[in-house]
Amino acid sequence: MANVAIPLGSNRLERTRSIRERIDIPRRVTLIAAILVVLVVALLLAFIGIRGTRMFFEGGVPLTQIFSATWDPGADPGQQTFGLLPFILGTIGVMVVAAIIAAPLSIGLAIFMSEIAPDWARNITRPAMEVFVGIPSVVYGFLGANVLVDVLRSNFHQQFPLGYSWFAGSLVLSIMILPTITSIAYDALITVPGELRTGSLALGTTRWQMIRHILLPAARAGLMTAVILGMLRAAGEALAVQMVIGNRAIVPTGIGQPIITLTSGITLDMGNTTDNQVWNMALWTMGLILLLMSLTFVFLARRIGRRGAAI
Amino acid sequence: MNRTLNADRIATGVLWAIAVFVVAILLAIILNFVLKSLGTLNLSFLFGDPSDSAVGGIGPLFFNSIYLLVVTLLITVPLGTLGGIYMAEYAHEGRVTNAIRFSQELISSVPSIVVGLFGLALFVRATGGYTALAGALALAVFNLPLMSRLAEQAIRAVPDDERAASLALGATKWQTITRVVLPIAIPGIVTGIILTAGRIFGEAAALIFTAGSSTPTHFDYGYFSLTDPRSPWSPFHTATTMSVYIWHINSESILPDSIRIAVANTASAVLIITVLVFNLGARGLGRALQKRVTGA
Amino acid sequence: MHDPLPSQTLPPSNEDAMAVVTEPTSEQAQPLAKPEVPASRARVRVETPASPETAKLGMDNVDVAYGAKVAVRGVTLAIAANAVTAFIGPSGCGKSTVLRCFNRMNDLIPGARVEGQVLFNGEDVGGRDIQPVDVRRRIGMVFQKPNPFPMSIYENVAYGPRRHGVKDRRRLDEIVEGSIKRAALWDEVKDDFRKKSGLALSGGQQQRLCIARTLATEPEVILMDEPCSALDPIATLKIEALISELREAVTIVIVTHNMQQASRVSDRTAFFTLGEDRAGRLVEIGETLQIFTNPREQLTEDYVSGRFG
Amino acid sequence: MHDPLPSQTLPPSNEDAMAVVTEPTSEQAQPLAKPEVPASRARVRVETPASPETAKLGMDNVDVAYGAKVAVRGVTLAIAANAVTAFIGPSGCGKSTVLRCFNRMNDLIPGARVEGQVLFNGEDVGGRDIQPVDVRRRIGMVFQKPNPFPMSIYENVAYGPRRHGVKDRRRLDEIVEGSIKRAALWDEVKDDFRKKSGLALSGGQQQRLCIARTLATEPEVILMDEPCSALDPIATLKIEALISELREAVTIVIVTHNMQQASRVSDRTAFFTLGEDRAGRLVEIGETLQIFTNPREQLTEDYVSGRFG
Amino acid sequence: GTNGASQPPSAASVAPAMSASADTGASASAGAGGSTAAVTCATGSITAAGSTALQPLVDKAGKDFVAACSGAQIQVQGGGSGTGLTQVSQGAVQIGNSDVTAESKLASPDASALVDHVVAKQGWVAVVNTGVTGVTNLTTQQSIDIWTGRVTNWKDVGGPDVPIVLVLRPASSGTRSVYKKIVLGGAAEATGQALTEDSNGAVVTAVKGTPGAISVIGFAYYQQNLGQVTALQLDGVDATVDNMKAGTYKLAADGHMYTKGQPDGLTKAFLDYMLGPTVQGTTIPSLNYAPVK
Ligand SMILES: Nc1ncnc2c1ncn2[C@@H]1O[C@H](COP(=O)(O)OP(=O)(O)OP(=O)(O)O)[C@@H](O)[C@H]1O
Ligand SMILES: Nc1ncnc2c1ncn2[C@@H]1O[C@H](COP(=O)(O)OP(=O)(O)OP(=O)(O)O)[C@@H](O)[C@H]1O
Ligand SMILES: [Mg+2]
Ligand SMILES: [Mg+2]
Repeated sequence: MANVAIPLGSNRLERTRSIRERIDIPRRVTLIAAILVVLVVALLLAFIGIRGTRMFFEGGVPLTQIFSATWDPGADPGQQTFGLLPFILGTIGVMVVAAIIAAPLSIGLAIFMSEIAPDWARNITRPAMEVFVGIPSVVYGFLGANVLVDVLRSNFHQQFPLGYSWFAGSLVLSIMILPTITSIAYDALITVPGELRTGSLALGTTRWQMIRHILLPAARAGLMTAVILGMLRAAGEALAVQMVIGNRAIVPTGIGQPIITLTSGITLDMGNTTDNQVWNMALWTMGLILLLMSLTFVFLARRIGRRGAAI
Repeated sequence: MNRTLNADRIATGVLWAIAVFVVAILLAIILNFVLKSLGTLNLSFLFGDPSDSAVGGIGPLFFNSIYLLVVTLLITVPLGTLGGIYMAEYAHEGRVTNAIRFSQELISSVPSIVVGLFGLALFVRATGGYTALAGALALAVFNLPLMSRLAEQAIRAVPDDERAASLALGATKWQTITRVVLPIAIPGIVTGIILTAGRIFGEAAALIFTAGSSTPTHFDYGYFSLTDPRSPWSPFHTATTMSVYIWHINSESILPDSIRIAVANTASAVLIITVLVFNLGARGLGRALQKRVTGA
Repeated sequence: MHDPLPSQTLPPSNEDAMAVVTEPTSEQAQPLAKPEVPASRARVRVETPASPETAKLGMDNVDVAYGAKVAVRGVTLAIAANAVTAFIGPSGCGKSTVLRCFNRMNDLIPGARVEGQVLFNGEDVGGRDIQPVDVRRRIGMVFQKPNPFPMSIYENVAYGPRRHGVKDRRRLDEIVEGSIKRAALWDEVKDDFRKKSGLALSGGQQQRLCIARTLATEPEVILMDEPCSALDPIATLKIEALISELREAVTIVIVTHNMQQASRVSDRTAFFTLGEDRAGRLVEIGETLQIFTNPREQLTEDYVSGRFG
Repeated sequence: MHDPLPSQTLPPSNEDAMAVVTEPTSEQAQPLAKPEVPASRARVRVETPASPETAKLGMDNVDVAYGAKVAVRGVTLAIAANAVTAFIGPSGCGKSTVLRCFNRMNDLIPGARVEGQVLFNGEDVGGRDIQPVDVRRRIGMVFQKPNPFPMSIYENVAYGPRRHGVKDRRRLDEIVEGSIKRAALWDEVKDDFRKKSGLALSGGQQQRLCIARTLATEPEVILMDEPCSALDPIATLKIEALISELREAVTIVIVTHNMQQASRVSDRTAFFTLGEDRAGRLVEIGETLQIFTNPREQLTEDYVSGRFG
Repeated sequence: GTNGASQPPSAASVAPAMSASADTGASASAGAGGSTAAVTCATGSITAAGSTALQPLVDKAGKDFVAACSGAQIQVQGGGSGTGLTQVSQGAVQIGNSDVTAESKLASPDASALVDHVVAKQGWVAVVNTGVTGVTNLTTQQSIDIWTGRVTNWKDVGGPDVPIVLVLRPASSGTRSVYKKIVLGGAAEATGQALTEDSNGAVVTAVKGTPGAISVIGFAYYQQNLGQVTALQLDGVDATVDNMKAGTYKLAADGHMYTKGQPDGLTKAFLDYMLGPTVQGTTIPSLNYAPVK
């Protein structure tokens, strides 16, 4: 068994023989699996891209009209107007306010989990986040419609005369995106090298000083990405919001009033219209706009993410 | 000195408060449903047939939820794992990798209603109606990127010296992946799978237009067929899930108000509890597998 | 279990020496000038502290455990003021662990438990009412891997003082410039230390920046955990020279894998090893010269003569 | 840039030695028995390879860069067959990097580029069509941190052979038992090596398990990167003894921080350092005794006498 | 009622054929969900999708039919009238349920390819929050004033001093278009002050909770939410099935089940059953729809 040294130059190294070895099959197989996602997305983009532009080509609606503030697709042919401004602004509004509510909580929670929580606490918070994600949006929706709306209307009647409102939507959303932001922010925080923490603490700074002056700056990019991706999730949420914002197709002016979003616009009318109606095409245009918003946000997130990595 | 110490104490307090607050919200939500469903939540509700006059049960819907979950995972786990392997072991930074990552992030932000309509146009036609398969495909659209992300993370978490050790012994890359890396990564992957199950369970918007939104009658589990839509085991049977059912009865059912609310609350409770169970189960299982893998 | 006390070296010959060297700085001034001559350095006599209580730093029968694993056991030692003490020993014998006890950095490691007394100027740093923050400000630490903050050199050095409430711009400038000078980094960075990022420096410069950063908080003690093990020869020599300079003003404890380094820079040396129970223990501590020439313990002999490790 | 060739040591006195020691095993048999006597070991004469081409392993003007950073420059050396060659030098000078070139482990590091010829039995292992898999099977590697697989001891050792197509149970049993014996681990694990997990062993045992695992693929060369730096004294001695045993059959290259270890276990020693350009370079390679007693280069002198590093 | 006028010629021609089959249907009979019904069985699997207002009826009938005919499988999906019409004209489902005529939603070629089967009459009722006391009836004119936003407080129509909150269904929904046509005479609702809710369920929740809220829901849903909300008369006529049958209660419309071309097989059998005595005589009244014969 003991193999005595081979005389120099003897039994030469194996060379690549078959093509099979040269074309690395596992690599290609796994690549295909990975690419699949891209194909699905491409398909989705094409599908929605085509449907979403029919309004202009087949429906003959001028592109500029989507920036009009009046949404009146039900009027007799001729007088219809397909102004999507209320939906676009509504979506942005709901998602921004949701982020403003959720971001501090989520990031605080992320800091807690990464810097402060003892193991037992972490063993509670992390599953909690996952359960949050697991709760169906319908459930959030009905909680919102049956509980939150009433609470707002009866306790803050001045601000929320109807309960159904922009704020209600944002509040429901903020709970739904809380786990998203938290987990991404948490990942961003724990990737900050431990040496920086110890470096600061060894200088006699308090933990909070370390967090404020070292940790947060170092993780800034990651945290911003987290918030952006959270907003993204918010923009795409349909059922829950639709049940609490009142769906009033007006340009939002106050968080106390009912407004409408792209997603609820789609859910409200999609089922009742047929796909040769310009009305229906307009709904697909909403879908397309939503997708374009997602695209820009993902771009943004990746930009910031990359700059962060550069630091 | 003291100022900074106080600042530290206050900040710590605030952060604790936030954590407690958030967990409290969750508990409140869970309790709300559990308490409201105390009267109705029992086995006959869980496994019984729905009724259009009384509380009845959610048996077929529960079955459908599980069924869809399984079918979806059958599609996404193999593909996702393979994709994850590529991203973790083969991918170099570059256009392809970027495109993949980009797509993954984009999909998870596409409104599910849009995916539902996408499914209505593609899968429903392809599978001949509102079918479990159509629903599963729609769900797969969401779940696939999530799955490969999870697999990738689990695989990346495997320490490099395990790979180095295997490769240094003259094992090929693929051997290293299948014989060393995957076995070590599996606990992580399994945990991930079960955690995503929660999302699949909760999805409604995408299913209303794909798997259907009708209240099924009695399921004849004894009748097994993979092609006949009448068999609950067939991927071609219409599969209204629990979350869709919750949506349905709350919006269009003509159940008496009291019953409607009771059913909705109880079904929600069941959903949330299931997700909870999945979660704890996932952790337990993960730990157990971890033990078996490391053997120590 | 091994009884630590015999390893505590208190030769009577040194008792009187204490009186002689009350002002160590003066006597040790010139040898410091040329630290590259190790021989002369190691021979300098420093007070051997009578007991952990009277020493600058001390440990009385300290055990440290990480969760279930006992890392070090029954360590009792006394660190002389204004002297350089080297910790040597094979990897995993607990040198860093012991070092981290002095400024309570072990608090940061979940599951780490320290038992027994750790003393600083005779005070128990582990005491209930003691603020770790305060301990760490007065006992600075330099790590194996240089870890400057991702900010300008100036901000790196100003970081500590700022956190401790120094606001006045001029005062800060003084501290920063002074610290960078003491860390022998001034000439290399004086032109652009306000803009240049600390990460843009070479490894050796980064390490000196970290020392400057520590000096800026005016610590009485500096703990160094293998400060040179990631540096090239020239950088190493610079740091060693620096250490000998600082010795005048601060007490230094340095962990090193390199016995020649220990003999070059340190006045006293502590040798640790792994016991049969796989827990680290102190074998002996004494004048560096004595440890390297006629150690009490055979183990020490074996180690310094490179029989293992 | 520094020209590597002068640092290549080819004393004429050794040319003829090649003829003398064609069958090294016989001559070196008994000294191996008691490796704890370093003197005798280091004095054994081994063939000094005439050139990288004729040596077991060789490098001809090799540069390695990680992305933009050049890690080592212009390394030219020849490793003698059936001998132990030690790589010494300060941290970061490229010892591991050079080592990883021989079995193409640098392929695994993204952005790592190797230029120049790396030779194994006179063949360029970097050749386009060469299969790294085969190179690595025949040039084994043992790492600083023991890294057994999370499987039973048996499976750990059987892993390599299985991958190379050994199916027959009996054959596997032979290989496993033989390898564990050669790694001097048998007595400690023979009772439960089929069930017991490799992770359940102590550090030293784990390291020997890794060696056994490597032996199971019958490599011609074993590369060891600081195999003892994480081990306690006793474990270290065991490994060193083992190395000297294996020397009979395989060519060994060992990276070590511990110069005494180098002098104890190695026949020949290569000294690396960091150049002014912050890239590692080979200063000189030669008989261990000569390197430690009268090195050609002042740098080597300084290093082995512990002036830096 | 309103249907005769809007009947496409194709549908008119089918009607007798259906009644005929309905009679012969009496031959084969089986017990279904307690009520014994006459069913002409056929085997296979069909899907009926569309109107959520019709869904409860078709769903119930479908279940009874399947219970009687073991070889049959009938899936009844919601999704809205539009979805139903689209799906059926694309051939994706066999039956498209709709609250409105195909012509109102589909382009003429698609529409004329569909065969209309009017299976029931469905009624809607204006409901208000229970806090709106003293108002029991709204005239058509009052309704117009309220819905168009000319009257914004209940006191102007004899109620308490509470602002009126309009709760609308989506503009595309059958409910809203029927109400707009029959009661509002085409006048546009004051959407700027209204809430819009997606479904009968959501509407009930909103009206129940919002003081001064008013909306319109299907009879069936009202019956299930007695006491939750207050029903109003329309021009002094109670919202009852009888009044709707008698034609005195005008807020009603046909429930359509469309097939692509003439139905056959299970589809035909099921449509026959829908128009047969069991459904028309028992099922429909029990679910608060009005039979068409
Ligand atoms: N953070 C930690 N958690 C758990 N165990 C630890 C930790 N740090 C050190 N240990 C263990 O404590 C023992 C002593 O470690 P320590 O790092 O103090 O030794 P050391 O002498 O500094 O080693 P080295 O010379 O390699 O730095 C080792 O067995 C190590 O595994
Ligand atoms: N994977 C890597 N990526 C980038 N740079 C690397 C990598 N590995 C090593 N280097 C760099 O290459 C140089 C040589 O590293 P190497 O580990 O070979 O030195 P070494 O002599 O083995 O050091 P040590 O004695 O600490 O192990 C160092 O500057 C190091 O920073
Ligand atoms: Mg250490
Ligand atoms: Mg190395």
